[in-house]
Amino acid sequence: ALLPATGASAQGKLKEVLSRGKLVVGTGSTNPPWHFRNEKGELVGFDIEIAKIVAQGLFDDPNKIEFVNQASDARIPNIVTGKVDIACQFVTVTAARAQQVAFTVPYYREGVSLMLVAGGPYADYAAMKAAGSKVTVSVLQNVFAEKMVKDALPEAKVDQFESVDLMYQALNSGRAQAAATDSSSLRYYMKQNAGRYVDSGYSWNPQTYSCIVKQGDPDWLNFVNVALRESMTGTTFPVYKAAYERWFGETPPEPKIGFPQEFR
Amino acid sequence: MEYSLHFGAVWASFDKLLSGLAIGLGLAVVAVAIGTVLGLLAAFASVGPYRLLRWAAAFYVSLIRNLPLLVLVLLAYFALPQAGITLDKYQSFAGALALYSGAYLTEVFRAGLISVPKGVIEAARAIGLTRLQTNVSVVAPIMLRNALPSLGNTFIGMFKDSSIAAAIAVPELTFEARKINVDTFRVIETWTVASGLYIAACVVIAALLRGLERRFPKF
Amino acid sequence: MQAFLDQLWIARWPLWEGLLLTIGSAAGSILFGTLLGVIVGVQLAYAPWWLRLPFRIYVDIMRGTPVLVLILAAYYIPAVAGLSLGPTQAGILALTLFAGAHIGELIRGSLQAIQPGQAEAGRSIGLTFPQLLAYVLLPQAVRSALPPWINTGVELIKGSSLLSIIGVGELLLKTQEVIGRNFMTIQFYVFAGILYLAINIALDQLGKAVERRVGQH
Amino acid sequence: MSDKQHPLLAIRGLKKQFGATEVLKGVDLDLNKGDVVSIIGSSGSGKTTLLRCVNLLEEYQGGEIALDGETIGYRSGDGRRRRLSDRELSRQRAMTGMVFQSFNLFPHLTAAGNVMLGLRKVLKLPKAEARAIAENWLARVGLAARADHYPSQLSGGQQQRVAIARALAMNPKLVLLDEVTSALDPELVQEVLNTVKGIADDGATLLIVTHEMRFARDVSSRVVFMEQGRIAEDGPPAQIFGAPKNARLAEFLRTTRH
Amino acid sequence: MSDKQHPLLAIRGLKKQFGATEVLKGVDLDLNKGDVVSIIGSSGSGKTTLLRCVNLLEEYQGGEIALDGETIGYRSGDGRRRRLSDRELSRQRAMTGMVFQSFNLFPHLTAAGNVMLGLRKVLKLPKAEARAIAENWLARVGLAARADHYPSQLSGGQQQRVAIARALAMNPKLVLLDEVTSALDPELVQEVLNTVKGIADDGATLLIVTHEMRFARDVSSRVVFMEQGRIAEDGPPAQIFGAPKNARLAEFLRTTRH
Ligand SMILES: Nc1ncnc2c1ncn2[C@@H]1O[C@H](COP(=O)(O)OP(=O)(O)OP(=O)(O)O)[C@@H](O)[C@H]1O
Ligand SMILES: Nc1ncnc2c1ncn2[C@@H]1O[C@H](COP(=O)(O)OP(=O)(O)OP(=O)(O)O)[C@@H](O)[C@H]1O
Ligand SMILES: [Mg+2]
Ligand SMILES: [Mg+2]
Repeated sequence: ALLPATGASAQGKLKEVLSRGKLVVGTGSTNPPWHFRNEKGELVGFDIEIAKIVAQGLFDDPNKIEFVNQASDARIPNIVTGKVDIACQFVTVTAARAQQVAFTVPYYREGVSLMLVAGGPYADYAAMKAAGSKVTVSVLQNVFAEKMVKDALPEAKVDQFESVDLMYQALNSGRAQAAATDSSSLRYYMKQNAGRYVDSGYSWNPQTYSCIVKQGDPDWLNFVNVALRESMTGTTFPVYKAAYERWFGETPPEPKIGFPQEFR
Repeated sequence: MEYSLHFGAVWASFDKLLSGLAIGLGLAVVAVAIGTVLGLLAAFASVGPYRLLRWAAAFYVSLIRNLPLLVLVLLAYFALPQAGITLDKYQSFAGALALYSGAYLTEVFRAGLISVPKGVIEAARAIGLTRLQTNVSVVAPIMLRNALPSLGNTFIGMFKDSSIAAAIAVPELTFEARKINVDTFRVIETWTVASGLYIAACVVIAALLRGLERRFPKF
Repeated sequence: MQAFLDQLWIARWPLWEGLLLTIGSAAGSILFGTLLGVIVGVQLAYAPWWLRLPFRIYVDIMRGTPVLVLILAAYYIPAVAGLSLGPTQAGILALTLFAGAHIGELIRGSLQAIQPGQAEAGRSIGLTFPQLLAYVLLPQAVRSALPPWINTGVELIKGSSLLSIIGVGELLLKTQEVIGRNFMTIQFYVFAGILYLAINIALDQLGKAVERRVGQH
Repeated sequence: MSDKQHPLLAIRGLKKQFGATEVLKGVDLDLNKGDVVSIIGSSGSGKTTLLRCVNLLEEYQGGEIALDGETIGYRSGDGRRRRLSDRELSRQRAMTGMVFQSFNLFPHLTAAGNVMLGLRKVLKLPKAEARAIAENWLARVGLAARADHYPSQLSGGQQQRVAIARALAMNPKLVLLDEVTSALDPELVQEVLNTVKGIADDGATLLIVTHEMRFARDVSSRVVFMEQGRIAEDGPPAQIFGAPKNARLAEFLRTTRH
Repeated sequence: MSDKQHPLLAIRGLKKQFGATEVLKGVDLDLNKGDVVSIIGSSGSGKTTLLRCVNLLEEYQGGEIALDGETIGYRSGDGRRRRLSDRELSRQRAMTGMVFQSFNLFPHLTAAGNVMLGLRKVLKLPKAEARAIAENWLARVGLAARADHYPSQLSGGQQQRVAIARALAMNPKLVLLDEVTSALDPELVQEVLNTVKGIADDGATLLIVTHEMRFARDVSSRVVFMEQGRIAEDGPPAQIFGAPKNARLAEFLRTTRH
């Protein structure tokens, strides 16, 4: 069944956004270090900085943004139905999703890690693997979640939760012996709760994060790509670098001068 | 550009949705069964002669009925282990829903009890039935007949509330639907099918309950 | 405990905003839902079957669908049809449709519980049907519908917690944002539960007070 | 039956059925201004139904009712008869007043509020004037002191008198009374009957269904005996009670106490 | 009053108050086996309350009731009187049968089920035997064909006859009847009165509250007139109705129709 298109302006998204004077960005508010509210109630995190890079490119002002709060399962529908101009919410790039939305260039590559309670029954990845089906792992709800855990721990039981805090809570209340999720999130959490948790020392399942926009508007997609790529390789690199250091506690590799590395 | 509906991805996981529906129904049945016992006890307590029991029943009802079920479920799953009681996710959800439905059913049964004519109770005492026998043989059946329609509504409500179990990873219908969403992002299609299943189940339950009601003698 | 109180103090304004939005969206939807419900109830009670049928279907679909699903539908389906609603508007629309069905059903019940003699007495002094409704039937229906109406209000307060799913910054989402930052899961859920309890008990008491005032005769 | 050209109420060949059962099988009845007519008859003979047809609370299948020369309830044209609109029916209903067996007072309004509702909404009188008329009528039925009481605060007899005031305050051309005392305790019956008698003496036109034979005899200018959906006998009280011609009427009077 | 040493029912100085108002002010009454005693008196004089005290449905503040020599309702020791336990009260209640003005049939049980409940739960009879007794009693009140009907499917008179069968099937020493016809339509009164008369003729001991004077006269071996919580006159029907000594009784009989 065909339904009428929405919000598609005749002159294209780029002109629409420019004439509106602000960028509408879809993201979440409960997942540090990606997107969450700080103690002042402001939306902060790496995804937020990425959105600000785009706004800076549009208006020369990183703050001309209206954030639309959305749950994970609202990311693609909100793009498809035109509720937001762009979504930056740790969207994992997959070919299936690329059939429905357009992915921008990636801005981070993630892996999955296992976090354990310090001094708990299992010391590291090897001990857990040996324990077989006695281990329960808590993860975020996802169709791939079960398979992802089984790739690392083939016999473990899997419990899925709809938010990160519940996933961690399962670990704290002894419902699960390990939590498996994005390495970046785990690292951030362990830093906030120093000494209480340990990393299992095993990471796997690489995945790429991009922003998403609506299909069928090459000018808009190109604009966002330019803005993001130049922040990782060109004139605006210091902004990207500052955000990276702030949220991941590491320094990203400097772009090499000379032959552009993306064509190497 | 157009948004076109594709149900293919949803049909591919239809068996998951069906098993989710069955789990939701099963949880609702168990919870309402336990809740019925709780509700009966609390309802008789609330019209009985003992002030302390009346007070306890009123407290139970107003505490539980005014809390969002989600909070109860989260507490049963995450806080009870800290008190040394560890139930699995099915048990703790069924327990929370039982507690919740018990509070609603208390009100249903209490209304039913109040509608039992006083004269009928006296007639039972007059032929020599004890208080307990009167409650069991005379009051309870009349009350149940009066309460049957509301009982059905409560059951349907509890079945719908089983969707909250998704929060603690019980794989019922809503949980499965949201999983499909995360995968395919076919939100409209998924919810159309899921809500169709909910409505169909509710219609069937309502029809069964009406049938049950008809089979009860009219009085 | 001290750590919790510190965090609570830091989060006081967001939580306060969330509380206001919870109350506001529930109040808005009970207001619109009541207007809708009166129309629905009158149709269900008095309309000929062909006019009654669409209202019956509306009520049965709303009552058979979890509120969560209604909320998602209200957020996305108008957007697909070319009408983009903000999350708060969509949320209030969903809760209004839900409340309209429930209130419609209870207004129908109350109208039908009025003895037929009342309508006949009203007609025999020459009232037209709209006048009969306005001055004789609805005032009596409203009185007996008041306690379940308050219950619907309580359900809406609880149902508004589901608006967090489409990103409405009501109490539960604000609570989850705080938990997302400091991971004090149980403490803040219990705290939110107490707030919900307080609102609902206040609403309950309000209902009882109103009932006492209007229920005298 | 009537000796005037233009009776106030003229019922001609009235037929009414509920589903398949015919309840009124062709009733003819005339009332002139100032008449007080009582209808008596056994249970189920159609007395209430007749009154309800006159007050347009029931649809009827055949015959015609004319009030003060105006045909009411239906309009006929091109060979078909059609029920009038809600608005038209309401206007015509306001020309008759009806008092019901079960009072049917509006429980959410005071005694005065009950009487004022029609005055304000139907006759569109200003509030002060409606209030004055209501108080006047409540005084005439002996309830001046109860104007601001709610129905639940009044005895059955008082409630019925409020209902009478409510009907009469609209200044109807004709008042219909359906067993106005049969839901009352015996002690309260007399106060209501006295009120009705007072109204009759004041010259109102009344059509009364009653089981109180003594009352029918005292108050009526004419008595009508109904039997199985028809008028079986019609005459002055002295004839009906003293020398009934119809065998069933004689039988009815014998089995009725009082 | 009684001419035997050991009356079946002996009420001595019975006092009962509701809150501050004294409703029974010292009632003495004896019944022998086979007596049929009617209590008459104006509304509010305490007749119903007296019956309810005898059936232990009300607590009372003074006096004593003995049934077949056993003091019922209370136990006294070391100067204090204490209400008996629920179980004891139930056992004693089973010795009397009571028929209520408003029938009070169990709506969820058939006619036979109503009669059988006490037989099964109180007398612990096996099902088949209880059923046989129930059918026998239903036949005696003329309802053999209605054993499997629910109360809602029976007329008022039939319901009241089931209630009578329910009370009598327990084989009580004494049957209490409280205005058993006053909730019935006039046509149905006679069938119930005939049933009671049949039972009286079969030798049951009955204590009857009634407003049907003709019936009281026909059926009773003694009539008791109550006035303001006391027994004002007690004697054979001929004396009570023919030559009342008490002035209030004379007045009462004059104002009562029939
Ligand atoms: N709404 C109805 N539907 C079907 N039958 C009806 C309805 N109303 C009345 N009837 C039947 O119409 C007949 C006449 O009824 P009506 O109430 O006019 O009698 P009545 O003379 O007023 O009797 P009563 O003295 O008992 O009030 C009865 O047989 C009754 O059962
Ligand atoms: N539960 C009660 N609480 C308070 N007062 C009561 C109660 N039951 C009865 N009474 C009062 O006790 C008095 C006697 O009542 P009772 O019902 O015994 O009278 P009665 O002789 O049976 O009258 P009737 O002929 O009207 O049935 C009345 O004044 C009544 O108002
Ligand atoms: Mg009638
Ligand atoms: Mg009595």
